[in-house]
Amino acid sequence: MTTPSPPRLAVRGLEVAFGGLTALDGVDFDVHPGETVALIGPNGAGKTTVFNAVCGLVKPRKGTVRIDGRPAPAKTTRLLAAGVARTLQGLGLFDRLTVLDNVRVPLVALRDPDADAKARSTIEDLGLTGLAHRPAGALPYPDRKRTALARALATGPALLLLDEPAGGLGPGDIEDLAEVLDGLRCAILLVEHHVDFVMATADRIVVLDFGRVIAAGTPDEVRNDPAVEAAYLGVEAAV
Amino acid sequence: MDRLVFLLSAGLARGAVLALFALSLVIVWRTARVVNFAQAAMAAAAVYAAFAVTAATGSYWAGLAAGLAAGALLGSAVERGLMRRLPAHAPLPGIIVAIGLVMVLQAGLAIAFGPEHRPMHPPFSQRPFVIGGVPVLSPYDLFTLGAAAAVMAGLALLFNRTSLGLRLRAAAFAPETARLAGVRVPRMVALGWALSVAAASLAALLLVPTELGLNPHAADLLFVNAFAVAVIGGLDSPAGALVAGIGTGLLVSLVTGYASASAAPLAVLALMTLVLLVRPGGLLAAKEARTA
Amino acid sequence: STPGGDESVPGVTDDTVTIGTHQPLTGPAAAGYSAISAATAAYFEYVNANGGINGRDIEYLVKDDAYDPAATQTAVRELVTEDEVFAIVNGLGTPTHTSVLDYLDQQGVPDLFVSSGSLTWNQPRVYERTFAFNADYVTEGAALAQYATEQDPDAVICVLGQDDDYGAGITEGVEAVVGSNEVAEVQDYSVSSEDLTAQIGAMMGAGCEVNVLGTINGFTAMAVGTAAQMEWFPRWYVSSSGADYPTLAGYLGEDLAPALLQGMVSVNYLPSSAGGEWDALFRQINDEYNDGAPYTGNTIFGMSVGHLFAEALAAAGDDPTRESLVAAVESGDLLGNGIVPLSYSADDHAAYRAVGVTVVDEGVQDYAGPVYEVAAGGQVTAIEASPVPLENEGIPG
Amino acid sequence: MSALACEGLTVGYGDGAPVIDALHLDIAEGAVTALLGANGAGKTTLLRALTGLVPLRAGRIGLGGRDLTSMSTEDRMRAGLGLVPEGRSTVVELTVDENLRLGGLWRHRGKARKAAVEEMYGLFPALDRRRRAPGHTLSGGERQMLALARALLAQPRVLLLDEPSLGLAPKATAQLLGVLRATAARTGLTVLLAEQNAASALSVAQRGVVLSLGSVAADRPAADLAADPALRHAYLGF
Amino acid sequence: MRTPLRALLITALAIGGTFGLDPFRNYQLATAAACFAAVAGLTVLVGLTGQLSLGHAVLMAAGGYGFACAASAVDGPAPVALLAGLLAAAAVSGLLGLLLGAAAARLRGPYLAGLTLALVIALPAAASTLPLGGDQGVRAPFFPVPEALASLIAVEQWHAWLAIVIAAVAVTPLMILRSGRAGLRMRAVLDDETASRLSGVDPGRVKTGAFVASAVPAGLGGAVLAVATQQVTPGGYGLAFSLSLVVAAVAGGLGSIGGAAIGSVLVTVLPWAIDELVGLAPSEFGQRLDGNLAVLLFGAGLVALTLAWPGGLARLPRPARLLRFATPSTTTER
Ligand SMILES: Nc1ncnc2c1ncn2[C@@H]1O[C@H](COP(=O)(O)OP(=O)(O)OP(=O)(O)O)[C@@H](O)[C@H]1O
Ligand SMILES: Nc1ncnc2c1ncn2[C@@H]1O[C@H](COP(=O)(O)OP(=O)(O)OP(=O)(O)O)[C@@H](O)[C@H]1O
Ligand SMILES: [Mg+2]
Ligand SMILES: [Mg+2]
Repeated sequence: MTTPSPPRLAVRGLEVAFGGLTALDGVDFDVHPGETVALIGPNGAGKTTVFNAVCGLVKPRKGTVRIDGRPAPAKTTRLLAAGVARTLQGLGLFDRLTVLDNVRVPLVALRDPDADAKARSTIEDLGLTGLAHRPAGALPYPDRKRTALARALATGPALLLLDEPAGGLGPGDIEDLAEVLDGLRCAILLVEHHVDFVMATADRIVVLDFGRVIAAGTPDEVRNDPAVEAAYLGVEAAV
Repeated sequence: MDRLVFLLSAGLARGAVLALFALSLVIVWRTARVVNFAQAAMAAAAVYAAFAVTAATGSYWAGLAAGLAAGALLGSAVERGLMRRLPAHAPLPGIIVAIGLVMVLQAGLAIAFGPEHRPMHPPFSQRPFVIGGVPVLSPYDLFTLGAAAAVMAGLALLFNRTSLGLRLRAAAFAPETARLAGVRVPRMVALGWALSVAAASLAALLLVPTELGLNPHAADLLFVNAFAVAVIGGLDSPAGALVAGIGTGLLVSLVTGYASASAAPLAVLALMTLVLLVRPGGLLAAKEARTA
Repeated sequence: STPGGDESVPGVTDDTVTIGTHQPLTGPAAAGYSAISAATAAYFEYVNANGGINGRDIEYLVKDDAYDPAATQTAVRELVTEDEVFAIVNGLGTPTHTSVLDYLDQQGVPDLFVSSGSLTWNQPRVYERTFAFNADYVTEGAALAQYATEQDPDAVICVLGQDDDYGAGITEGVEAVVGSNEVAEVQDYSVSSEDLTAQIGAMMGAGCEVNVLGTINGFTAMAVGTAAQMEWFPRWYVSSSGADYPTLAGYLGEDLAPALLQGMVSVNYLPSSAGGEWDALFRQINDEYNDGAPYTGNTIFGMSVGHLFAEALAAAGDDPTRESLVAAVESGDLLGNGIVPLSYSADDHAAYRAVGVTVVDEGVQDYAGPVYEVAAGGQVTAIEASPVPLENEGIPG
Repeated sequence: MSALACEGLTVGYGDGAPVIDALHLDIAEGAVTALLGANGAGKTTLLRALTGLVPLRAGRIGLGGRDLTSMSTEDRMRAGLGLVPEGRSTVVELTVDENLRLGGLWRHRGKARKAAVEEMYGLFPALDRRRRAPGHTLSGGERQMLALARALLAQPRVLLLDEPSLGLAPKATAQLLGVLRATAARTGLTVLLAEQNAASALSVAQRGVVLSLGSVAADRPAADLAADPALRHAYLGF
Repeated sequence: MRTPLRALLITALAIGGTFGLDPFRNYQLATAAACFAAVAGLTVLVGLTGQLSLGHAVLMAAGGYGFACAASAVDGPAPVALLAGLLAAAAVSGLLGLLLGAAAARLRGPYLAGLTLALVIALPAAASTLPLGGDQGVRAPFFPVPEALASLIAVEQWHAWLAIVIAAVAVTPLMILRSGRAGLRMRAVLDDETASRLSGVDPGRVKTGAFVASAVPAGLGGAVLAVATQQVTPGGYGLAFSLSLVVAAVAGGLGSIGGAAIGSVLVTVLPWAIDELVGLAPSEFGQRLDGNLAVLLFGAGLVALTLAWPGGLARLPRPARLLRFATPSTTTER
């Protein structure tokens, strides 16, 4: 038997508070190499805050975040070098830069000598080549979403944090997205409200409510969990 | 000890005027998201109006009213005629227009009224009360403090407690959302400018009788110091303007008295650097926005 | 024929002489000083209307520098290279004029009658063509201190000065007379901050009895006014650059000025006595050629400078050259219009080394005391006044 | 009777080709109408043009018989139009409570305004917990709710919603649509609901309008639309 | 590689151009070149990182003082003194830029503007506190025309040459920097700081670096002024001058080096030209118009120009680009 490699991402006892508000209250979960884990929950449950804590954008009150067994870097700017890339819930694109330049930024930041070539091949993979020299801010929404994804993928991260990647996309674009994610080999932590997409994409699902994990398991286990149904899916989950 | 008391009381009166002018900058920042570099020239123009009316009627109070009205008018006219025509979201063209406006106003005033200083007489005695042998505040200083305090309290109430204040703030922060809530944004922005320049004019009106006299540059230094004060206090914070204004007034008075007049700008710079190093958004800054 | 033989002289034609100056016409300093060049120009118009000097009209080009040394550089270079002026006359301000001193020297342009009391202008070995006009600040400070100690040997003497060479010069002069330990309190102010409360409070606290001021007019008024508000009425001894009664009365208000300025001591060297013949002439020129602008010490100053230049030009000969102009000033033959003799010579480019004491009495400022000559080391001796009489209606030639 | 009528609307950006081209549309009163179309079809552009945030190149807009065409945005709002724009349109510098008061400002006064605001807290308990929180601390979904509550406070006659379900959890989406349907039924509110998620929109709407190439490609009862496989395939992707 | 070549070509052209100018115009050209170096630094700073500095005059002054002190201290031949002066100018202004940049990295728009404004106001006080000669300032050595050229050109033209070359040396690296990877980082930080950090770009370091990169050309510009005028005084670097640098950067078109050139010529030559024109008109209006009318007209022109072309003159040929950025996209956030 091989020794088990450490989880790509290990979150233990994470607590985050903003003034009087406890946004995360003892969150534990792992993401293993090659695995896609979805983080779901009602609005304000603390999903984005988990991302922020992993990225060093908020300081946890308690708990640890480990990446490949080592503590996550305290500085957000070091994260990329540690193999972690993230997309933002708002697009967070460099609107005035071209699509190509958007994708070049993280490569340049890592002092990659092949920044240009890698950026070009990444945007080609995502079908953005024709738009390479257009300012990202002026593109149609699905292309902007794709650009954001391309920027996160450009450096070949080992762990990808995606915050609502399907939000605002039409059915066709969501299918494309699922296909792209399917072809990736890195570990993915995914926040998403599009239930069908989540169920189809995730290997495991962690459900947050009021900053606590209320359920975790395979899509089927979670879907039929009454607590999840009450807190998240609601009675009209069918629509 | 006497000297300290004396310097402190002198600094207090100056600080009040400084705070009031800084407040005017805070208002225009809160309602239009710009720093008005023409504030000093506009205030000086309003004081000329006050001067003319006082000269014609012999009444300080008529002049005061005219000055405030002129300031308000000038403020809304500049907003409607110039600032509104500039693209939103880009602060620099507004700054350049303001710099051009300063040249036009100050040269215009110098042409119309000459470069001389015109003495303006205060409505109350400037003879200080002497307490325990130490001259402290004069009746005019008390008037200045009272007027500044009243205006600041009034504006604080307006902004934080009334629905007009809510509309003013919303129009400044998020014009589009405000319009969708039925707020008449252009009117609010013009009103903000009017309020701001009127407050600045009041500050200049209070200041000029204690200085050499009215001239096109009468409020220049006041603006520079008040900008520093507004930054130290936090540009969004009327209370910050008050605290930082009084603090800076005292500091300048003490440094001038104990060290030298020429050290005062260095002291202000040092204070500002210190405050901004600890609190980059000023003393009473709003909480940093969440970034993701 | 071209004047001066084959070589044409810059700024000189058969019927004109073009000269230039730099003055603060705009900006904060304009308030004090923009009247000077207007008065000079009015005097030249008067001369031109009466046939000019040696048949030449004087053209006076006034460039605005807003008291900004960078602007002075541009203005003076334009005057020299574009307008090709014959000389620079009465450039105003120490920091401003310092910035063009070397340039004018390199270009060989006569730099006459600088409008500032800095000692910088009197370096005949270094700046051969630069001449001062004001009595220097050290001289004034020494004379004021001398008069003060003569009036009351035990008086507590203090100084309030501008935070530049003006204040420093006055302080130096005072200290030369009374000793540096004898000055009870030295305060300074910066022109950018119009508030003297702290300084006056400190002087009051130090028990000052005689306040020697190295202040410009506005700050003299402010010092006197601030002290009066504190019910403090010390004796005021003010340098000529900040003691012009009409100007001070403008700041303080005609109603209060006579009382507040009663007894104010100053020094002067120009014919400022009301009712004198120069005074009558200058008032007439001011009415006729200067739109009846307010008649102040600045008017007298500006016209006196004009007169002195006219005199120098006349003395420079029928075909004036830059050399002959400088030689005319250095000759020591110029009379000027002061109440004391001019001290120009080849070794001395200072204008006035003696000053007369003036006192304000019931709203009238006039010579009322001794005339002092101050040597380079600060020794003060009393001399006789020797006013220059008005001749030929004030037109040299 | 039609609540909102558009005649020959033409809208574009800069001097580019029109995004909305000579569009005619009548929205029936008291109903929920779904506005559908692919990404970039011009849904957002149409809604912003109706509110005056994007200028018209041509055409007229009528609201219950009143001509809105030359009115300013704020006057259109006061005439009874409401918009929950795309993206989380809250005033992030103001608190939740202030944002809500702003919404009811010109419609209600004094006590009535307070009561109306409280009613919204009842509808959106997630906001109730965060009354004093500055807008910028809210999560994406919380902001979306705040924007909707603010629009409802003005009690518009016609409410335009631009992808309100974006970023909302399924349960919250369901609740939101429930609130809309109930309000429409109770007060006669007319709703024009632009949605990317056609299936869920059609499930609450009485009518569906499909935008394509700048004009109306279909305008039918919702059930018909949802049932027409050709249309679904061509425009709705489900 | 193309940027240096282009710079070389433009420099050669400019030097050739000095033969067509009289001494006064050459002097104006030298001051415009000094401004150009500073404005180029400023325009890159504001245009690429959005940091508004009102204090670039102080950075110029720092360079000027550094140049004057070092060049006078060196007791060697003129080229050595000149070089030492320039190095000192770059070092002093770069150091000040580093300090300012470190503070600026933490500050948002108007706060940085306030800090730099206070710095400008404090300059005269600093000049009299430090051994820098107070109001009278310090003298910079005079660099006469070299023997070989003495019969060919006047000193103003020689100074114009020096000015052009120094400005070119100051600005060319800025252009290379701007179009390279550093420029990309700067523009990324300007667009979205959080996204930059997630992409591994440290906004603080980028902003500090940009400040230094912008301070050095400004300091060299100050050195140019010291060469042309042989004098460094605090009065010459006051608020009005500092604001005119901002005016030049914005009126020329933010972020554009060509715009910086246009803007510098605008602020150095236009006030003078207006004054000249006004001087031609009969002055029947009395002395109050003197100087003031020119200021008034320049101010009015500035207002009119900004209202007509808020994006600056360099953007004129491409109005379409301007419009795209001016209208906020409807689809910025989801
Ligand atoms: N910087 C902050 N300051 C104050 N409160 C915050 C801050 N960041 C998050 N919160 C609060 O913490 C809670 C969790 O926020 P978070 O953004 O993590 O929610 P979320 O699960 O991502 O929700 P959504 O699905 O709506 O995006 C919310 O109530 C939010 O208002
Ligand atoms: N500010 C703008 N400037 C230029 N073009 C724009 C602007 N906003 C939108 N467009 C263009 O107009 C077209 C319609 O966009 P719109 O946002 O209205 O579509 P939509 O139907 O709302 O799409 P989505 O479903 O993505 O929200 C698109 O091609 C878009 O690129
Ligand atoms: Mg979230
Ligand atoms: Mg849309």
